Amino acid sequence: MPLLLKQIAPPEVPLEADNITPDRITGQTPAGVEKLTVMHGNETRRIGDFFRVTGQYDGVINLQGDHLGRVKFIGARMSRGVIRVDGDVGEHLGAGMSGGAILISGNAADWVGPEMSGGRIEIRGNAGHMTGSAYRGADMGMTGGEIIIHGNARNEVGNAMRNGLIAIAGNSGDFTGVNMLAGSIFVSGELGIRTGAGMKRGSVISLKDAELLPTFDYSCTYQPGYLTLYFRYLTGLGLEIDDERVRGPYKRYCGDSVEMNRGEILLYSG
Amino acid sequence: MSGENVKIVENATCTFCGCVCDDMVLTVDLDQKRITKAKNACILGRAWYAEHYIEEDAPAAMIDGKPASIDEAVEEAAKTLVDAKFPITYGLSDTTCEAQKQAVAIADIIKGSIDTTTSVCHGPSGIAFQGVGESTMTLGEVKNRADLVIYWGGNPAESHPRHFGRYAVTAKGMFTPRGKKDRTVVVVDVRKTPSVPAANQFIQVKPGKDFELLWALRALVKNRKISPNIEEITGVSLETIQALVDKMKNCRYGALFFGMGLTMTRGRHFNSGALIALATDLNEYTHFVAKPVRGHGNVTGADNVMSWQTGYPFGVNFSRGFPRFNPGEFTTVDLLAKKDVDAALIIASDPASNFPQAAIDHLAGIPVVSLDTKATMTSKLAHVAFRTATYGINTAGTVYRMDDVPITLRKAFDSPFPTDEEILTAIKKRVRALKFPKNQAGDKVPPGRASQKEHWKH
Amino acid sequence: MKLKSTEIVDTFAEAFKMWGARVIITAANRQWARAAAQAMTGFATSVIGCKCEAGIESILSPGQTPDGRPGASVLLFAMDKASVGKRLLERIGQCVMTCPTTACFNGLDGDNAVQVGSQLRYFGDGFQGSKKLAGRRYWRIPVMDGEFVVEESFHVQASVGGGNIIMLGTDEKKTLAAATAATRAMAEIKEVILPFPNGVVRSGSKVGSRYKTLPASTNTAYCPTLKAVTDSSLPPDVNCALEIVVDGLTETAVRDAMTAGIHAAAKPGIRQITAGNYGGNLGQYKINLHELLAD
Amino acid sequence: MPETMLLVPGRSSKQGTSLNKGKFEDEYQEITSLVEMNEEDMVRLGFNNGDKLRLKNPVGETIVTCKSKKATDLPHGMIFIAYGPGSSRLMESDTAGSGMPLSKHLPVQVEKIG
Amino acid sequence: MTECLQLAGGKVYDPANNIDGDIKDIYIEQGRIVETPSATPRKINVSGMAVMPGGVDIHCHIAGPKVNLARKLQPEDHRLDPHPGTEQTRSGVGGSVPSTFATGYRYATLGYTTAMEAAVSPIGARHAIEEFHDTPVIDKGFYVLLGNNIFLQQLLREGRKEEFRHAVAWWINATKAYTTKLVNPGGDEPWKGKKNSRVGNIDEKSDVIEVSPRQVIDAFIGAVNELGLPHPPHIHCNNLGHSGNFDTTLETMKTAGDRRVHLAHIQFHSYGGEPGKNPKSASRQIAEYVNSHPNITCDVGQVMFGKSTIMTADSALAYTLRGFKKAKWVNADTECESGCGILPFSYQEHIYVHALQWAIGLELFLLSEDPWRIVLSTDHPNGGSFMNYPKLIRLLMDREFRKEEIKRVNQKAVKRTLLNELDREYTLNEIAIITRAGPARALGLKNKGHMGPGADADITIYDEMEDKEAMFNAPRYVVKSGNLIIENHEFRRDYTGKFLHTEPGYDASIVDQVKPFFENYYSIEFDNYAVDDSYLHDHEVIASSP
Repeated sequence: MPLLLKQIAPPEVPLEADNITPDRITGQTPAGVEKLTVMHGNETRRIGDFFRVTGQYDGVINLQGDHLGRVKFIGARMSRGVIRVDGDVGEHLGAGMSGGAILISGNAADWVGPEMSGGRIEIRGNAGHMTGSAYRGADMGMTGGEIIIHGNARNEVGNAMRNGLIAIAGNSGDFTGVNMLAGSIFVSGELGIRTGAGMKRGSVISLKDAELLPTFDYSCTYQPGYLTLYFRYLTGLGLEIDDERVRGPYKRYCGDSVEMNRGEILLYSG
Repeated sequence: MSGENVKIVENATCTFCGCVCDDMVLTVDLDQKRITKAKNACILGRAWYAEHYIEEDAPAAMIDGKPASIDEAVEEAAKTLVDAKFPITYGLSDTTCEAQKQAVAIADIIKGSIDTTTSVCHGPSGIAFQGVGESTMTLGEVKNRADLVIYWGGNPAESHPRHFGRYAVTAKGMFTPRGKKDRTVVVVDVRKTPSVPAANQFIQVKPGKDFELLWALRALVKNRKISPNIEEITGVSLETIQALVDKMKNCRYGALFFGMGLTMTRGRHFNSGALIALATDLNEYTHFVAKPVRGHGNVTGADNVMSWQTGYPFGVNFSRGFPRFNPGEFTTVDLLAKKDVDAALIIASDPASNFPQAAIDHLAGIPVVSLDTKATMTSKLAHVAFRTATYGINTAGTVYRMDDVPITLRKAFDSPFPTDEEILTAIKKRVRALKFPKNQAGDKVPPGRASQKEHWKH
Repeated sequence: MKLKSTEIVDTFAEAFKMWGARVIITAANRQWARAAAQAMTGFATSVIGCKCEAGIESILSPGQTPDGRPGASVLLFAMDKASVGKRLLERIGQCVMTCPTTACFNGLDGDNAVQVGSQLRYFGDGFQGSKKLAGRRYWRIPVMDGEFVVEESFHVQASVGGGNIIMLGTDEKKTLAAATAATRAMAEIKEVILPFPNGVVRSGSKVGSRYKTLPASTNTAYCPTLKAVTDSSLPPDVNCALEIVVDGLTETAVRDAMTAGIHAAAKPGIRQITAGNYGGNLGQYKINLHELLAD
Repeated sequence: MPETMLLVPGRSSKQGTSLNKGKFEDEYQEITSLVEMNEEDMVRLGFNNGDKLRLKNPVGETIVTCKSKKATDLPHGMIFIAYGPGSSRLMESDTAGSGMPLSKHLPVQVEKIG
Repeated sequence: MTECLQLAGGKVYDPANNIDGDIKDIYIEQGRIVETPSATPRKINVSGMAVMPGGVDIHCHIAGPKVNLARKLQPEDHRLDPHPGTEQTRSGVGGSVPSTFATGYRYATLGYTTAMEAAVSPIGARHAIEEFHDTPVIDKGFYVLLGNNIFLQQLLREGRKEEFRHAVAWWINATKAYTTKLVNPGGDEPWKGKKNSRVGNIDEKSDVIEVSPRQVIDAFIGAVNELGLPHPPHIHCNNLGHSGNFDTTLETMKTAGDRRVHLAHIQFHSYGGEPGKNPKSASRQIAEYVNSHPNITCDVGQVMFGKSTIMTADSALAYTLRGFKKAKWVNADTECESGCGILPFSYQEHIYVHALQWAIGLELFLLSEDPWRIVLSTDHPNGGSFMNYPKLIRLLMDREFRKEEIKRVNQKAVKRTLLNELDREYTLNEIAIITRAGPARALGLKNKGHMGPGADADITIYDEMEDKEAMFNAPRYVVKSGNLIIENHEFRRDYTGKFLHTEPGYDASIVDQVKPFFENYYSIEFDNYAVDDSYLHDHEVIASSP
């Protein structure tokens, strides 16, 4: 039986709920969980002021409610267990998480999994800007783990990403993979502009054609061996990828030439 | 009688734009309380001074549109702010550093957010700075040394009219004794602005392709390849780009100035970042600097005060009892448009007239405290509205020029209205008293450098 | 005891502890996968002379490989972990990376791993890159037909080498036929390989030699031509003996393979099926033939 | 069919000087609702100086007055307006994690009214 | 609101008054230490605790334009180290470049009550003073950067020594500085004007200014000593960080002859080896020269492993360092005066050069014979944050701890130093000298660094502990100017602290010389340049004695 947090009152201002993680609630009774603090704007409040907590933690926390889109930092720094959210979520979902899984049935706001190092986040709906990215000023974003977005993501997906996997079934915004250091980003839908700007290493794989920066140079059209591994893996996670795209071929562009020039953008060219 | 009681103020500082020219010679008619002449001022500065008059009969404070005493209004403002769970303080570019310091203190005490007009001006350049740094300079270095000056995405002829003459184009300096003759000036823009005639070369880039052009320049500076269809992408031919690269690499001291053509268009901070990175790259070959051409008088001061007090230049939130920074989350347009905030303190700015409509709509629905020298759209919708003295004309204080050089203001004549610093200091004292009723001995830090202490009880 | 007309000698095969790895080779089609696998397992009959023993475990269909392409599974054994690593590096580098369209994956789980891709990557001259997926790292090395994908580390596990059966027949033809039947049956068993040509070895050996420099020499007791001059183990009407050596990832697999081999080899014309041992003093495993048939 | 053009709001000296006079004065209102357009575009679209145009995008709309600009000074398809309430109506509030709403290069539909 | 206090029964370490751990009561009244108070004091029992004067940091970077740029540059560093406010104190952020409030409070929590910002360009003086106003608890002042001032160099070229001295004094008055600072003297012109080149040796004349670094150094040492400033020129020698630079350092010291001079962060200037190759330790040569020349004081600029921020007026150096990682980098040129370079940095145990730098700093401490002339510093935040001081103190006081730490670093580097042979352990009295009494004396601050009657009541009281890092990390009491700021480890009140500056005399007619230069080459008006008295909050002029 999972631990169920049912939203009973909409927050008046954004709620910061970094205590809602398996790490914090392990060993707590529902009443104990209700006593954990949350920040409601500048007020220190309790989880119980906004959620009714029932059930028993068996590895899964389930959040339900219509106003979860105003709840930030769900699953921040979590290292294990599962958080399942029926609804939307606010900013900083799974920020800095190192393990476990987060499943969101609705949409997520900006900063999904910033600077995460492990675990998996799966969003059935759309994600905002800065998915899997670095916070401002930092030179390293996501360093491991997986983010799967079934809808669209917006700008700066994987900004300064150092490792891990991001897969977007829908479109991604501008500057996908900007300043990437390594890792893989798959986009099934349309890419925005300036993909991979400043990337040092890493791969952005697009299942559609796209317009690229003048500093990405075409190398060849081929079928990169490792892609199939990823496609199999992603299919296993419920993403649909048609056979032609699994077979390829792909155009390989190397860049960014203003940087190390060791990154690649692969565009499907079947 | 007008003309009898005249005062001359020398070396006064114009705070209209970020040039912060401090060589004004103001002729002040003390009877009329008007500045009748502003020698050395540009067209904007002349208007700034000429249009400055005191609306004697305007109330210094209003609560819900009705005149109130300053004490009542301070009390009401303090209550409004202390009651809020997520108050935002915004504006601050058109006021002194002394007032800005008080505003940050208030935000700290009430655990709110604080943001300045930087966020909708060169905020993206600030983000870029945090990512790539910047090779930069004070404006006197450009005047003394620069033999190549490039303006990108800005129109100083209209926004900063004395930038050319005083600092960067015709200015004569140590190694540029002949002024314009000793330097090459290039303007890059999407349209032929009134700044173009001042330049030796105009490069017209396709709208929205600044980043691509800057990126191509960076690649060529590093002797890397770029796509052959660069002209098709950017509207600028490869020959032109290569020639500019050669010019940049071979100059003695190059300067890149950039405007909101970069920060306000798609790409935002990456556009600024590309330009800054280009200047950085060029230091491999010669000395090169870059600088955003910043706007309102003391917006740079706001950045500086915020940075030293909180560690961050704008978009700061104190709700957890310490400063946090995150543009897009704690910046004002976002906080308003996402309906996150429940009260606002707006200082010397008019978001109700120039923000996106969604943000204006939320502002209209929450209690607002405003401080401004004139009636604005924001003061009209404010719950508590203060009318304050104009900085640099009716107040002393400190402002920072766009290149971080601090300059002292000289007051030309008195205003019947209190200064921003005075009102904010009073609000700070009241919010502290309301927030920490048991700790009234707490304020051991003297109030900010008192720039003006007289007359605020009228 | 007798199995059909063949006598199963009451003896045991003496097997050794070895370390083994499984390498999954995939390619654009089955021919290229097999070519790489064959090359990789060539000259790998005996640790004595080849430093490792290797063979093709099975041919894999697209559904059975990590990247969904046709493939082959190769097992490679050596006496210690480090040697397995060295041999994999040499053989994957020389036989798989060189072969068009191939990719190369680790086929085992476990706690012990040797580094392969992370060493081979230097062939990429700085242009190599890696991908980490589900906890495993794959190196991508640019080559002339695209890129060679090879997994960073390969697991090795304690294994069993030197399982064997020896068929003693009345003539060469019948003995060869029995050996062939036995190898076919044994190839069906998972987790084992038969390292010798077509699975069969004729030059069985004994420990030691009259020449000081040689550690082993021909197994005189089973050479029919020496019956008259040595203390022979061959019955009078036996004129040909052949051995099948089997290496496996587990003892069970080796036993299963031997059992299958004995059953298939017990044919008319095969007088005895026996096994090689060294008196039980050298190997860690003693696989008794009668026990195999009793199970 | 309304024409889609690229709106570039920016500063101008006149906007700056009129700002000093006051935002509720006619001059500021007038200057911030004046749109400059390439003269050849105007001919093509049948606009005259002083025509009232509606600028519209998914965010909102505003009514402006049209003024011609030499074809060499303003590219085809681009229109310029001084910052002000008019340009605010057309600005989206999303800032893409930057704090800055896109304030220049706004694609807008342009049509004559009246 | 100062209190009348009796600090009763503590072990007093007051080396300036030859008190070394004696049990003694200290009385405080009106912000000063008194023999006997006139009122009944509040008695605080500090028996079993160590009572010391408040710490004095002679060289750090805590305020002004470059510091603020470095702050703005690193949100990622601040984010991980918030500094919450209390009802008494303002909030802020830490990291290697903390916000002003956090800077003041954190110095106080280490028992430091005075800190000197070591490099402010004249045009940025107003900015530094504004930041000081928001830097609580500690007293503070700054050294003004004049070593690359073009006007002053022109006077030197023309041999106008007298006017040079007046102009230096004018600049100190105009900026409200404490003394002069030279950074890479003569090095700005090659950097800014000659495509980022640098000075080789100190006798090389600039082809633009036609003056050599040695001439600049000599002139400043002369002028400042003649002006009688409480602290001599504070010199950051040329060639900082470059292999083989110890020669430049020796030449700089020789230029002083027997005149007073302070060498900043000498650790960074004690490298042997070939230029462009890996450095070696030359700490013995440097320490020997310093030991035998009582006119010289220095601070060490110890490197501590972990995050730091390179922040220096030596722009060329910052650019060189930038070359390693190509990460974010700031260069900021200041017209006619100076410039600066900034880059986030991290010292790592396993890196040869970093370990060598760490070891050289410790060697210098351990080889120095006169603790009064060597001051503890990390050149905050260049060698590491001042928050590392307690650990550094333990490294000096605890041989066993030091040995364990030595094992953790690059051994190739350690082998090239004497570190393993140096068994010296600093005593508490010596620590009191290198962190308080010595720097106060070097600064000419007669009322600081000791606890004799009349001294400023800046006092720190530590629980005596075996682990000296723990001890110096958490004073139980901190008294600043008679105010009990920290009591039982908790902040009890806020306090602004004083601004310290000097007002050397000069001939006012020098203004007629400076002004035309200004009008030609500066971008602000001469009359708006000098910092007026309205910027002074609680301040103290430290007398000059020409």
